[in-house]
Amino acid sequence: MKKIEAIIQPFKLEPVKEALHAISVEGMTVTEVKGFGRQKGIREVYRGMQYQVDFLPKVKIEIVAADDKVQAIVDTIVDKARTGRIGDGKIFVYPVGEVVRIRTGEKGDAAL
Amino acid sequence: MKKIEAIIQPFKLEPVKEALHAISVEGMTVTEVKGFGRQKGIREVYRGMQYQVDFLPKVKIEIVAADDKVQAIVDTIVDKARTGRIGDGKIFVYPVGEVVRIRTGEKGDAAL
Amino acid sequence: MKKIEAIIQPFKLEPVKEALHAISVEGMTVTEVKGFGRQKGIREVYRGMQYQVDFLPKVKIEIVAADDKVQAIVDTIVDKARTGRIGDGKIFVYPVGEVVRIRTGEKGDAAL
Amino acid sequence: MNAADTAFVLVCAALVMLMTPGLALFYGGMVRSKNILATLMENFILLGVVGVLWALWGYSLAFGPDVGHFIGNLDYLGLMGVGTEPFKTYSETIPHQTFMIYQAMFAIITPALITGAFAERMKFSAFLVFMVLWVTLVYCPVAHWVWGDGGWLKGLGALDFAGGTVVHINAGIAALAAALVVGKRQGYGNHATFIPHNLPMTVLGAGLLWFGWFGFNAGSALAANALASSAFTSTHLATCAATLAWVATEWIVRGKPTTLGAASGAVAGLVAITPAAGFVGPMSAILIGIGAGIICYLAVLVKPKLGYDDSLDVVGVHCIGGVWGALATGLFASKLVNSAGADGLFYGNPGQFLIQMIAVVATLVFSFVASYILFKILDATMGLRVTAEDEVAGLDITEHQETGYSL
Amino acid sequence: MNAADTAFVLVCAALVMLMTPGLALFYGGMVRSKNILATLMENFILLGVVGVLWALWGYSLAFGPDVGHFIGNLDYLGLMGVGTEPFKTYSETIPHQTFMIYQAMFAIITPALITGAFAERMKFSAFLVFMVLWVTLVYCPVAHWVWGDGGWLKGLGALDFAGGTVVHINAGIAALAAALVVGKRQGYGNHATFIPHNLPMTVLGAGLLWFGWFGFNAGSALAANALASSAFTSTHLATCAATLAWVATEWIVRGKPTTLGAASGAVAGLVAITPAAGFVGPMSAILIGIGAGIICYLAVLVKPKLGYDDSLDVVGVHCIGGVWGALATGLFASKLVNSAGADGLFYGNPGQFLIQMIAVVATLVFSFVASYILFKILDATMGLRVTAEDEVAGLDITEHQETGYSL
Amino acid sequence: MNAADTAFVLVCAALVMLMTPGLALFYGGMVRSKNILATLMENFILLGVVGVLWALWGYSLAFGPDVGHFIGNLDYLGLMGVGTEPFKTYSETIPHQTFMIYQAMFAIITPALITGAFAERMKFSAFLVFMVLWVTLVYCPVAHWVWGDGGWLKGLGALDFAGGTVVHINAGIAALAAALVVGKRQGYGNHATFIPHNLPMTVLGAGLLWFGWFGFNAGSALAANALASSAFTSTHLATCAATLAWVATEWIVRGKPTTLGAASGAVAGLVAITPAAGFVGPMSAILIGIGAGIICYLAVLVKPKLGYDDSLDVVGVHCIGGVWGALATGLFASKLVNSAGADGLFYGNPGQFLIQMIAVVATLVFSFVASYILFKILDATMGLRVTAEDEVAGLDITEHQETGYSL
Ligand SMILES: Nc1ncnc2c1ncn2[C@@H]1O[C@H](COP(=O)(O)OP(=O)(O)O)[C@@H](O)[C@H]1O
Ligand SMILES: Nc1ncnc2c1ncn2[C@@H]1O[C@H](COP(=O)(O)OP(=O)(O)O)[C@@H](O)[C@H]1O
Ligand SMILES: Nc1ncnc2c1ncn2[C@@H]1O[C@H](COP(=O)(O)OP(=O)(O)O)[C@@H](O)[C@H]1O
Repeated sequence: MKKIEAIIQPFKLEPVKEALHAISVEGMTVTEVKGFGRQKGIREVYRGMQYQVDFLPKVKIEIVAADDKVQAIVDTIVDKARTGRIGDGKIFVYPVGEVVRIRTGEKGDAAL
Repeated sequence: MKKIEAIIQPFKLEPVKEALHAISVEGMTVTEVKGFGRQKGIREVYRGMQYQVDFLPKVKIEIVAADDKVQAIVDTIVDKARTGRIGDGKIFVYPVGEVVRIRTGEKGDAAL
Repeated sequence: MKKIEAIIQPFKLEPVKEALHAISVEGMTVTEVKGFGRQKGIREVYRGMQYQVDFLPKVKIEIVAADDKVQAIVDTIVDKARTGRIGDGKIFVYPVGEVVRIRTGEKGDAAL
Repeated sequence: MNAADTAFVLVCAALVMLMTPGLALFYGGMVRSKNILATLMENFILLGVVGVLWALWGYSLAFGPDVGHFIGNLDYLGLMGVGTEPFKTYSETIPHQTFMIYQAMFAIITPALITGAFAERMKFSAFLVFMVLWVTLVYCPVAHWVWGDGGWLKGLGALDFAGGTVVHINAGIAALAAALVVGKRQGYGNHATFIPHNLPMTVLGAGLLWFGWFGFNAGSALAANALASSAFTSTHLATCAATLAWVATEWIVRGKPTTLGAASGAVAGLVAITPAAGFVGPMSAILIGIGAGIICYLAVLVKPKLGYDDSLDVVGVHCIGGVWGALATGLFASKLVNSAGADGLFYGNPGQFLIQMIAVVATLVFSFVASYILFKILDATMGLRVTAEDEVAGLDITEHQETGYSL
Repeated sequence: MNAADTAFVLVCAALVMLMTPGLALFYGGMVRSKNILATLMENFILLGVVGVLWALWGYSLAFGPDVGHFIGNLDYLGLMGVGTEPFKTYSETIPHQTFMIYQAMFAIITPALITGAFAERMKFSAFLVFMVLWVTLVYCPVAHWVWGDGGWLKGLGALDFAGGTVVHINAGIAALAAALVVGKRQGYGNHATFIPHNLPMTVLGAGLLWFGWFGFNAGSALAANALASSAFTSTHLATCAATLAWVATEWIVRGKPTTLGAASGAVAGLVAITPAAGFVGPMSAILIGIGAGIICYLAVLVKPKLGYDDSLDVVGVHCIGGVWGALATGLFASKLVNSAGADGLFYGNPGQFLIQMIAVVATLVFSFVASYILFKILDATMGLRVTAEDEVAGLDITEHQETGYSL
Repeated sequence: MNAADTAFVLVCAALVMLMTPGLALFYGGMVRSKNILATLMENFILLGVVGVLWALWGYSLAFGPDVGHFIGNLDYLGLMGVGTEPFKTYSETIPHQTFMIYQAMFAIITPALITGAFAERMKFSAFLVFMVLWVTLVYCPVAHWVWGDGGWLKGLGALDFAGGTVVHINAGIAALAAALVVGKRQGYGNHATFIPHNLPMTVLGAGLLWFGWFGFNAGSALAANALASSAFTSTHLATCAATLAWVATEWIVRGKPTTLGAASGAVAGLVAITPAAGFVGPMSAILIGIGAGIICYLAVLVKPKLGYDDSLDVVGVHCIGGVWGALATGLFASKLVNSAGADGLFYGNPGQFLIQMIAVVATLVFSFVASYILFKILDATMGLRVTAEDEVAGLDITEHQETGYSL
């Protein structure tokens, strides 16, 4: 099992979710995060004082999936989240040791 | 060392925290997240327009613990977070490479 | 590649970010989290009713970096985030399987 | 008829109308965010419900020609005959309609006060039925007793300038009945935290209440005269003093002065001065305010020990504050301030204090019993509470299919 | 001159002024948080823009000596000659300046209403130019037709107590032109969710609107008399009834009573009673309110099928509500309520209904055509919309370099 | 006595009272969320503190019989003798009590203005002590000088219709003393971002201030007459113009028109027109407003270079805006507008400009020196600032044990 963690543009969440649903990803967890990267930040001005806001709103999607589904999920996200402009985000894949479904106590792939 | 990551119902945070405290888990980090899973979403209506909100509020608990404590922690969470209804959430266990306590610079189990 | 995850005091975010930038860390993702640890919580009082708020606001920084940069990053964070008081937070290091840059599809270290 | 008085009472009616949205915010800030809309809704919808009800039959029951000193008759059903000529019994200088609509605003805010007691768990449908019944069967009679021509408490000489008994004790004790019948919120007194979700909203609400309350109290003179001015002054000073007194008391007792305490103290002061506003001088008003701040804070402090869950302290602030105000009127009232009023105990007339006590007890008993019975009947028939699951999910989504914030 | 009338109209002017911030909040709560400041700004800046424009030339165009029954002349340019003496044509008892500044507040809120139609995508610069032109070329003429001495609709005998045609139909139909020319928001009707970001803000806005509207309607009597009192009463009762009617209808149609529905119903009721307020009795007001609640809810429900994106339902609430109110005035008006008015169809005068229809159609046609042309010209010249990227990022940051919340 | 005037001034007093919660929101929206309650609290508690202080001794010091042209005596201690009869010196048509309570609202908002200067770092206890001393030792004397019968600036012929010197310069320059003595917030001018946490709250605050300010300025006529009407009109137009001017200036200088700029411009306009409202015509008011928008924006822009941390720009908006307004009164005042006033420089009377300068300088010097000394003494004795740790954690939790939001 692997965890796929994607940092994407907030307005891409909906299409990504739909596309993942279409390839029967049935669970994911989403977090609002702020990203710092190559994309330059925003300048805000309050009463003439300028502040550089380096952290931009992003959305983090986390999906734990069986090894054989990882590639399809990564491809789908890349496909749907891409605008081609700096700031599109990244996908990270991590090893997972164990999964438990709280409701039933099931473990491993069955718990996904 | 392992990281235990549990996605649970928000109103279960308090009992889970108490129970973990009781088995002397002394640190954890909590994030408000939104979950998508088998549990069906919420329908909201604004001036007659219906919107399906697929992401439901969940809470993510992260605990990094020594290997020998992992099982007890997982069991405690399952025990306290379960309602038996869809949407109870999941527990994921990940490998951890290193831990550092910022205050002291301590490393490894001593830093937990 | 490794993921460095640091839980720090919110007001330390800015100096940590600057320092990391100085050692050319060019990407990171930040999440507002709540921490529970040795640091004692806050007591709040509403109309005479006392509530113990055990979870304190913290900031989580996540940086995926090539193996050879990990040590420098950890050291920098420890250096900048330390106040020496309980509650300074922790750094966790995790293995990473793969990285993809969504914009270009690049993988591995090139994607960072 | 007098244009100045008409202008004044109309503007005051608008001010009192604003108190209901103000109260909605005051209460709304104190609940958890999953119940914010339900809380606002319970207050806002009462504008509609009681506004219409008042025009159809409520006004007639409260201010129509007396039936047995207990209630008005149905002469004014559908506002028949409520026209532009002054209703001389109540005021010689403003149109009857002006008086009627001004009173409508009182009939709206009173039941709204009760909503604080059962916040975060009441079924919306049961709430609506309860309120229609309560205004008809409890508010209208009590308003008639105290203010209606021929009402028995008025006949007795009870003083209630702007609604200490009719509004605050009445709503406050009904709130106790509500808390007892509806029961505690899940987790109350047992680990769960009920931290207000938006205190700036509560402070804004308190500000609007304070502002609107000038219409409530000064407007009750029904004329733009020295009495209105004096009621205005008393209202302001009592509120100032109560704000300070509540904050000072909690600073001593708990170690910190709180913003919620300041807002609550202000409301407590406004409540307590309501019955007295047109009968007492400014220094008496300050004393009444100090009393209100201290007494209501202590009442709120004691609540957990009494075991009921009056979510937003309607009993502690409105019932106790109202009782204090009504009795204090019997202490501090002075004919020097208002020759049409009476002297209180401190001005040599212990009888007035007694009369005030009778008015207080009568209102407490009648309103509590009637409200309790109403709640019990509704509980047995349609059920008062949402399901436990809905309570956990929050009323906004389960009762109204909406979410308060998407920030 | 009469001090009471002056006091009343000045206070009412302040109340009407407050409606614009109230509207800003009402609208602001319904947009997504990335556009909250842009939405507030569009309303707030109109206070400045139209306030100054009104003093320089707007007032003169609307209320200056008549030119061809269509518009006022430039006699009052820069408020020349608008002094402390009463302008007898409009009121004998208040200073001319009082009348002028009271009217200024109407000229401010009317264009503000339109902003709801193009929320979340309009360029700020184009918005400013449009508003200057629209108030000058559309609002001022229509105000003159209906209220100005010599205006052709006034001459015809059209009744519009406080602005059903001038304000609501006028703004509401301009909103339709806006929605058609500006086009839909990205993703509208296609997966994207436009969930209101802060409904408590909307409820607060509705509360302030309701409060301020007493100044709008009762103040339109221009005196603190029985007529003001009657307009005040009608306003309140229609609003109460509309609140209930909207909520009841959606409860039946969609299964849940919503808070946004209650707030929307209140505004619909306020809109519908505006032209009628000083001409109808309280029971008629309740019926007008019930009609408003039901009709406007259905109008809003039907919008998605018509295919335009009127973001905050200005057409459904203000245009449709205004049309209903203007026609209902032709049904329910009664000389028993206001002898200076006229009888409506239900009081034996079908002619009045016809006149109301003419006023409605004239306003609809003129305002739609003129607004449509204005929008088209601006679209072709300076462009109405922000870029697609800016729309995604939100107008707060791209148009104003600010962020609404950092909680 | 006149009922219309009484009605008007009472309603205006309510409006001015609302300005303090309005200011609380205006300021509150600009601080960081960890200090929102502390900011609201500092304003709200002043209602209580100054309200009571005013009744006990403040009113007497300001408006009691003159002592050496400098201060009132103690005849009205505890409001002794402040009854229902008019205080002929100030107004022949309203009860003395009405005048007193109207003035109370001014005494409350003035110190509240100062709180913007030391926001986010001041100790609550020190704040309270400072305010009691400041109102007693600075506000009351200056009010007496300018408005009190026998006051030396009044004797000199200085014009200050509604408080340009007494309220705005006075508070604004005390704010400078505060910023200098209290010192900068941690991180100020050094990477840290002080992004306003809730600008919609600030816009709402500005809306309420604008609304309440009609009571402040028009009410200062103390009668519902042509003068009130003219002050009302000037107030509105100057504010409209200042809103535009500020936004236009920043659009040119910085490239974007901001919502905070619109709200700030409105307040700057309100400040500047305050001393002039009853003395100038509408076109002069527009010019004063334009000046205010430009000057105050530039003053705010320059602040960082001057090195002090006046957190919410009290100096830039209230001191500079007040100075501009007071001097502009000496330029634009005209006896044609108010025969009881004087002509200004542009109407052929350069002497008036001089007198205005004297009043400005006297207030600046006295208030700065006195405030500076008070702050220094308190700093040395009880300490003005919270600890560095508490400042980082935020005042809400450390000073008041509360949290603003749990959304
Ligand atoms: N090394 C990294 N570790 C963690 N998060 C990263 C890293 N690099 C980028 N990110 C996240 O990805 C987002 C997009 O990165 P950015 O460099 O702006 O664009 P792109 O990836 O398209 O070049 C950032 O805002 C940040 O949240
Ligand atoms: N594969 C997954 N990866 C990440 N998070 C998941 C995954 N599956 C479920 N979750 C999280 O667990 C929550 C509960 O899952 P759900 O399927 O609704 O209920 P249950 O686990 O009880 O069957 C989801 O809301 C989501 O946050
Ligand atoms: N075992 C753990 N797993 C996850 N997070 C932890 C763990 N221990 C501590 N933390 C995080 O680190 C923060 C600081 O820990 P704390 O014990 O208060 O201080 P310190 O690390 O300085 O002793 C906590 O608030 C929590 O967010």
